[in-house]
Amino acid sequence: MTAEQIIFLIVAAATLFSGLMVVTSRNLVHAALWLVATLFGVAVVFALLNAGFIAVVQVVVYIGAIAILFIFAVMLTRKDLRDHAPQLNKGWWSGAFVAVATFAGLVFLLQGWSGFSKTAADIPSGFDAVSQLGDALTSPAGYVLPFEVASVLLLAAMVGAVYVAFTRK
Amino acid sequence: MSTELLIWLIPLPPLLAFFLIVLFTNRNKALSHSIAIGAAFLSWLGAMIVFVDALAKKDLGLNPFTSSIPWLPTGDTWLKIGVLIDPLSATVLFFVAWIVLMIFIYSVGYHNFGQPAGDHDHAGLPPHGATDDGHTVPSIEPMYSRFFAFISLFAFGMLTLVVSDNLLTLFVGWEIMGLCSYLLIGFWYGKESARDAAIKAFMTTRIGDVFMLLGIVFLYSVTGTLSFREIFTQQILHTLAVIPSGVFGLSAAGLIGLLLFIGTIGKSAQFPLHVWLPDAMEGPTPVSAMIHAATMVSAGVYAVIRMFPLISLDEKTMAIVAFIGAFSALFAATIAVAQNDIKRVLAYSTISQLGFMIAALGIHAYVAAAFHLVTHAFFKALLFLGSGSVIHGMEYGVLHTNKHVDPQDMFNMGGLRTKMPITFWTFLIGGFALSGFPLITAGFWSKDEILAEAFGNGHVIVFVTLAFAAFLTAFYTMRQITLTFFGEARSDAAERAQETHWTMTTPLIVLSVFAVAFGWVGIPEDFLGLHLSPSWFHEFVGSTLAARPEAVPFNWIALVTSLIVALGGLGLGYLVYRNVQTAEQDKLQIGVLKNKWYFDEIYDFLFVKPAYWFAENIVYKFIDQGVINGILHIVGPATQGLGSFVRNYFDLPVINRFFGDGSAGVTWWSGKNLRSIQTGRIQQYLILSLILLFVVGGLLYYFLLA
Amino acid sequence: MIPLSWYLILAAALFSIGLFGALSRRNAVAILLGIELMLNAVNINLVAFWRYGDVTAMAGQVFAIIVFAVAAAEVAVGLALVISVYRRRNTVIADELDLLKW
Amino acid sequence: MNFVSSHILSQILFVPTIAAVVMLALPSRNAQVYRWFALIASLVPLVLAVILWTNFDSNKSGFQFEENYVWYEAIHSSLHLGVDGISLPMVLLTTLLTPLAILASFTVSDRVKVYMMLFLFLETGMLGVFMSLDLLIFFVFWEIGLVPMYFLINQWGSANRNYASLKFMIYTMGGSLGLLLGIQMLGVLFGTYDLVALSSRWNSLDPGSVLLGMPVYTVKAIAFWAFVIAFAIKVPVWPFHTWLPDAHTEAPTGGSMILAGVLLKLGAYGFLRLVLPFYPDEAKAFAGALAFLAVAAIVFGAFASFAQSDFKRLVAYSSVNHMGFVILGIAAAALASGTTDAHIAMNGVVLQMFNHGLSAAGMFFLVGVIYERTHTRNLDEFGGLFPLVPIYGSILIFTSMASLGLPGLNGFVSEFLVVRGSYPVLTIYTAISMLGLLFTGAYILKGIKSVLHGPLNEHWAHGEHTLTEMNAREIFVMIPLMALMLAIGIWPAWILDVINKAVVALF
Amino acid sequence: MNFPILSIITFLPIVAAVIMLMVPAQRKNEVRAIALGTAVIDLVLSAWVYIGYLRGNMIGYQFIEHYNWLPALGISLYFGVDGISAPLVLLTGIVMFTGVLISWGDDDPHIMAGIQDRPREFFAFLFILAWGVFGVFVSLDLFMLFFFYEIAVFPMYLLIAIWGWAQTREYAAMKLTLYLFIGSVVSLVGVLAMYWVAGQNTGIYTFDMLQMEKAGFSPIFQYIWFLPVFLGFAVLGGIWPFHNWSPDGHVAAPTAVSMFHAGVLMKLGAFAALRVGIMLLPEGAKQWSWLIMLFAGVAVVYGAYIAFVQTDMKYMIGFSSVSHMGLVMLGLSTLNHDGLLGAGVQMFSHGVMTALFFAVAGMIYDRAHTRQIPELGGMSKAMPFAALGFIIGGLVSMGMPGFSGFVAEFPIFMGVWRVQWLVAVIASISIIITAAYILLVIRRVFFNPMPEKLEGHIVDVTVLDKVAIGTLCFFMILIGIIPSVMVPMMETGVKYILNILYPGGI
Repeated sequence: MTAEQIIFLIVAAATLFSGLMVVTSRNLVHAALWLVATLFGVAVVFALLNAGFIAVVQVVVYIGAIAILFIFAVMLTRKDLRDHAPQLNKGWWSGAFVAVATFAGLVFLLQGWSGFSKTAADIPSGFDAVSQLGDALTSPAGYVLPFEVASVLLLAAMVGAVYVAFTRK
Repeated sequence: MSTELLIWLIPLPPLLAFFLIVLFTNRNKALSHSIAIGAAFLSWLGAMIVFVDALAKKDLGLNPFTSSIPWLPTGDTWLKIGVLIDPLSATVLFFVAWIVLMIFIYSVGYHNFGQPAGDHDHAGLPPHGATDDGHTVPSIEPMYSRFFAFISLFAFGMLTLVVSDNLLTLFVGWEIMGLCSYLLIGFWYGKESARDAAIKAFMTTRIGDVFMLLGIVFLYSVTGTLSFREIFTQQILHTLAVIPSGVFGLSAAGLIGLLLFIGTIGKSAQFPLHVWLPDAMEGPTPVSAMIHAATMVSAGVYAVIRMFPLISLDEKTMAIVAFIGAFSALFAATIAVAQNDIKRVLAYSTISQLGFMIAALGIHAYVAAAFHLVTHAFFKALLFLGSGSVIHGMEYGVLHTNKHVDPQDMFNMGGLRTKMPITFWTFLIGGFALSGFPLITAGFWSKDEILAEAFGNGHVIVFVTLAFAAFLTAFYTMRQITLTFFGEARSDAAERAQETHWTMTTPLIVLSVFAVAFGWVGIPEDFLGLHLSPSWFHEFVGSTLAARPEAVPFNWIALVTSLIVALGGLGLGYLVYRNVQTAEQDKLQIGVLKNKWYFDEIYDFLFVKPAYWFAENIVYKFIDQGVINGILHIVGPATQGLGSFVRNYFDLPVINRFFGDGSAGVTWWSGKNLRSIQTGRIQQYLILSLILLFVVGGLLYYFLLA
Repeated sequence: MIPLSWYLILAAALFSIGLFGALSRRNAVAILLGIELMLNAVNINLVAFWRYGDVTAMAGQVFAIIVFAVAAAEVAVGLALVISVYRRRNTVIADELDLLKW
Repeated sequence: MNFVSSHILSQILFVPTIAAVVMLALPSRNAQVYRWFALIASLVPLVLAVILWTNFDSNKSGFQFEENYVWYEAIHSSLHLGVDGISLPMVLLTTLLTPLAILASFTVSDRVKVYMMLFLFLETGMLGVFMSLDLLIFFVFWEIGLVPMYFLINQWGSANRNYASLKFMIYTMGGSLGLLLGIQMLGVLFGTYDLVALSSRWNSLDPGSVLLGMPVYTVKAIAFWAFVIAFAIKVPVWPFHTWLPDAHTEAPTGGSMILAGVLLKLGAYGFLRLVLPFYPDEAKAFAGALAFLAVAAIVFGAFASFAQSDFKRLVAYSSVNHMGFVILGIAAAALASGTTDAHIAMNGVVLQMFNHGLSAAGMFFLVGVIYERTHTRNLDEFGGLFPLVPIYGSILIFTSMASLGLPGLNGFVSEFLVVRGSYPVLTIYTAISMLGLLFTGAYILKGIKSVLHGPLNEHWAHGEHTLTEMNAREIFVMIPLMALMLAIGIWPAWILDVINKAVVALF
Repeated sequence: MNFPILSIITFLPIVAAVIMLMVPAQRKNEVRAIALGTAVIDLVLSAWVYIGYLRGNMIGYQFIEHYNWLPALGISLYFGVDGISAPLVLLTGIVMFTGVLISWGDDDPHIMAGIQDRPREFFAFLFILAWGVFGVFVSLDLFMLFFFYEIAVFPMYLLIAIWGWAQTREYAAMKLTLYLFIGSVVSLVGVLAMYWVAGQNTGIYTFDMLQMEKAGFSPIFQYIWFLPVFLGFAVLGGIWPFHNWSPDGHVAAPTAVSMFHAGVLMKLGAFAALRVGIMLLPEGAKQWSWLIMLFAGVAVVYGAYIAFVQTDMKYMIGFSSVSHMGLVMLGLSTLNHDGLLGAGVQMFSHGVMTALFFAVAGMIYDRAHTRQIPELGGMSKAMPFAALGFIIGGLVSMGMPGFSGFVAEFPIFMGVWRVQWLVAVIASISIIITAAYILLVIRRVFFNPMPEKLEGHIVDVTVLDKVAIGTLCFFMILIGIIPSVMVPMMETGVKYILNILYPGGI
């Protein structure tokens, strides 16, 4: 059991716990905050995977933007949270069942896979993941097209969001 | 021109005249009757020439004048038609030609040629007379031309019949005369009685004709020929005699003979088809003369004489013939006694006299029958024309007095002896001839020969019957003469009656000559036992037959009988009716006799009415309209019903509603009931789809990978 | 060293948790939160496969990036929808949003 | 001229149709134009038919002037035309009666164009039946003939025309259904529709063999009756005759002339051309039944006619009566085929067809003449018209006598031959048929009596109803008919010779 | 034949439809002009094809065109006509032309004839329909055939539902569409099955029918699949007992659509049933022909009987169509030369005839606003030309010799005789019933006195209508008098089929 493994286990546990809190906590504000925690945990996991850049992006984009956005939304629709009615719908148990079934199914499938418990090779020396990523994202040989599409998607989403949320007087 | 060609030509002039008058000259009366008489004269001329040639030719009987042409193709052979003049036809042709000519001439006067047109005469009604300077005079017949046209056609028919050498053309002439009698009896078709009489005549004779046609067809189909000379050969006659016909055990010859004879019964008005003849008096008198004396009825007898060799083959048939003849002779005579209409008396006497001839044939008295045929033709024509003359005179009187009495009723006459002498004397001659006044009249010789034959050949019943009939004949003839000419006039019309036009009297005179003289050609060879020259007539006509019949030996009883009946009848008639003034005084007005033994009524009840009823109710109303159309009319509704049944009880409910809309309905219903799982909640959809995914995935995994 | 399996299980668990949230929460916003978790789980997988596969092939990271973008877009639009729905119907309870019902 | 002589039949056949089509294009408001055009157009075939008659060599056996054109080779049917001694008189009759009927219809004033066109089409239909040597073509023309007649009755008929026309059409079509099926069967069996080929092969069938799962004689018997019924309805034979009085009574004058004059002959012609050659054995076997029906037609026809009070109906029923003799003769010929009796009977049959064509057409025309003037056909409403219309009266009597079968006129010759031919083989039937002959006289005289004779019905004498004499046109219609009646009556050989030779060759 | 005439014929209508849809809606006359022009061109071209085939050596398929469409699945645009489809192409051209003429629409307010309401869409849909019909007739590729088949079916729904007779149009349109789609789905399954099995047998997966004919399906396979395939298509042919959509559809549809529907669409079903069912599955056809003959025989008499009692003109015609299509099916079921020949000719003949019927019925309805026969009368005076047309049509439908109906029906009956004479006898009853009701209708509608409430409302038909009627009558009479203008080429097609049916000769 190396230190790395211990760290992973702790982080994973925290992440999962906070994730559970996200879907269970009555108070949405708390749920949003627990989400932040979860995302942070995921960011750490990225880091553990030697994906620094992704981790950073995770922190910046998710925690910095999305989570905050959530909190705003919660605030805006706050009135419903005044009462402490159950936050789970009547069919929650079936949802739970499906979730568990999904987990079980995934694990079952995965453990049947040959490369399930393979270990990582070392990162070659002098390998710069970030620049590689940059190249990949921008070079025509790479993924510039999906990248652009994604950006267009973002733009469309922004416009759409504005339009949808726009209040007609 | 050869005699044969001449024979061909004899019938044609009247036919020509008929067409000429009908098509062109029917407006012009004078022209019409000139054409008609001219035609009749030509035929007469031809006939005389032929007759002379016939006399000149020796053993004419064996090889007569004959020529024929193919007329009808029948399979591989042809049916030939042609002309034949043998002694019999020559003789008949002789009197026919004479009488026809006479009647034609007579008709001119009878139809008041030269008189003014009537004031209110209608075509189809007898002329009513015209007013001429104050008082009424007879007016001319409106359909004058038409009369001559018809009567010419009639003459054509008769001549065709006489000269023809086969049954077919004989039948043609026969039928044409039937038509003409229809047309002429119904000449005054305005009169209901005339119209009915015409139809009655046509239909009654047609009954006979139909049977005759059958006989002809039978004969033709057995022998394959209709020509007399070919039939009357030995072997054909023999075959006919031996072939059984399968009817009443008659031989073929017998049946054919019977059928042909039925035709004669119709034509010659023998019992039981006699009923038409008296009614036929509705026609103009010349027509009566034409029909009853000269032509039509004689045609019937002629046909039988013609077919004698065939008919005489079967004794059964002969018996029937004899019976019919004798019965008719007596039966008609009884009726004639009670008639008051001058023409009707003659009509019945005709039936009776024809009965004599038929009876004669029935007892193989071939020559006698032929002889009586000829003599009777002459004196009966004379009598009819005479009666016509009387009636005409009466009508004249009627018109003058303007008192309407029936000009034909003998009880309105009387004393005409002085008023119309020529008519009287000629009528007297005719009457005596009819009653067989001894020695001088032709009637005596012929009738006497018949009686002699009957007695001589031992046909006692026939003899007695005929004798009695002869007595009655003499009686009613004298009754007629007495009532008409003797005594005092019984009506103003009779007072005013006057002698008729020369066109009418001349024929009377001519005929009266024959009525007397023609008898002399037939005086039996051994009359009264003295050996005179052989009877020319017997020699001549007898030679027609292959086996010339032997003359019956002289016999006093027969002679005496005929003397008694003739003279007795005449005398009795005069004595009884000398003083009779009115019909009431007439003892013989017996209902059953006056009403002709009620035959008209019986036939009407037995045949006529049932025929109408059957035709209308059974055949038309029941069979056609009821049954057949009834069945047909079911079809339409049936189709309709079947169609709508299929549509309403199968197509719409089963196919349309059940299968068509039904399936759709099921779909709709199931959809309606399944919609409840559509909550519209996205999360439930998701859950469901995932579950489904798992299930499907699991299955796939299980079946494919594992 | 940590075997790949750990990451994958972690991701699976996180995904399931998110799924549960998406399926079971009444509040629309909360559903979106669940979806975020699922997205993150995906990202973990992506990066993990990059790391344990050929490192020089950057597909894993690139798609992670794209997922970020998609997530952002999704959140933006989703929240906008929630808000506008809230404006219209004055609720964000998913159960009551059954316009899909026929 | 060479063309004319080589295609004479097809010209006779199609000239009327072509004329009708031309007529369709004829732009004129004036009815007279159409009348005369139609008349002239219908005279052309008559002229050609006369040429045909003169060029016809009666000594040659078999068909002459044959023409053969491709028509429907897929089912081996060709437009095969030809005439022999039996069909020639029929062709002559048709071509003669059509112009007369058209001439008789000059008084039609309603839709003259269509009327005349229908007549011309009708002529083609009828001629086609008589000329065709191909079974299918025969059927084609057979059916085509119905349509114009249907519309003639239905459009120009009198009060009850709808019923009558429908009855006529459906009845005849229903009858020809069997014919159709029979024809199909023959075609299926032998793959040809050529009459000559068919009759030979059909008769050379081995009687033991099996057709359509049935023994041959059964099949033949069925087919025989199918044919017979079709033709019997057309003739019409009792008890299939009830369409005829209705149709005749309602049809316009010209229509009934053609109907009685020619259309009825189609049926009888079918018997001669198809039934006897195809089914000699069956015909012989069933001749008794046929003769029975024939006698029934003769007797009942006469009685029914006698019972009529409608002049036209009376004449119509007389057709039933007269055609009965045709059937009687056919039955006899079937029974005695090959013998002289058969030949004589056949001569009678064909001649009787021709004669009835003349006399019936004449009678119907005369009825039409008086109907046009008085607008009634009820015999009780006439009476004593002779003095008013002497010419009409004479012509009526003449024609009546012809149809009554008076010797010296045409009717007698044929009836004599028929009776002569059938007497030896069908003695009893012939004897009974004499009863019909007797009543023929009865109804004819009844007609004459109540129209011409009797007390004058003053209604027609003066006033606006005054009866007018036949005009020149009407007389002209009658002249050819009467001339032929007389000609045949006095000298039948000119036509009978042709018939006879053909008959001897055929039966 | 390098000039792609068939594809032009086929695709011209759809092109025209698109163009029309671009024209502003209120420019009605321009739209009509375009429609008419297209129709004329198509008519001319199809006539050209017909004559070209007739003039040519008349063997097998002519005017072949072949373009890849989806080679991976062996689907291609493969066009060509044989002796049977060429007349049907011509028929489609004729009906299209006359249909356009009939629905030209007379703006005379009190006639309201033709299509007044949204002619642009109407003609567009009509032409899409025509596109599909042409496609089916010329396709030699099974997939394409099916594709066009569906295309032909779907516009009917809109045409009926929008322009149909207000009272029953929704019902009828839905019913029709469901029937036809269910039918086609059933046959689609069969088609796919054939595709696979043919692929397995031969190794090449293709929809090319000429290939599939040689695929050598096992008898048991044919025995199983023939019935679904044949009946699936035959539903559109109105085969009993799946006929019920058609009378309702006819009644509800607007005139031109009824013409198309009865005139062409039903032939589509029969044609597809022949081409796919019989020609690809000959053994199955032999196995099942008795059933088809039974259905058809029933249909013939049954339709006639029902038509006899209809009081609605269009229903009457509709059921008579059932009866006459029954004759087509009867001919097909005989599987012999005469029967198939007759069926082919009958397809053409009935197409023209029933188109004429519906045209005239529509004209009458437009003027009298009723189709109830008892309420009509005296039309012959008001519209003589239409009356003439209807009468000629009537004569055709009662199989009167001298008209195309006889030329068609006679061989059919002969064919039936060869197989089962009893059916021929029974079926022939329909002829007489047909005659009865046709005559009655003609009399009541055209010659009875006109009801006074119609007096003065009935104006004569327009020139365009007359042209349409004339065209239709022309073909009926032409074929009736000179069968050889059509029969020989039909025969070539029939011979081709017979070779498939009886490779060893009969």
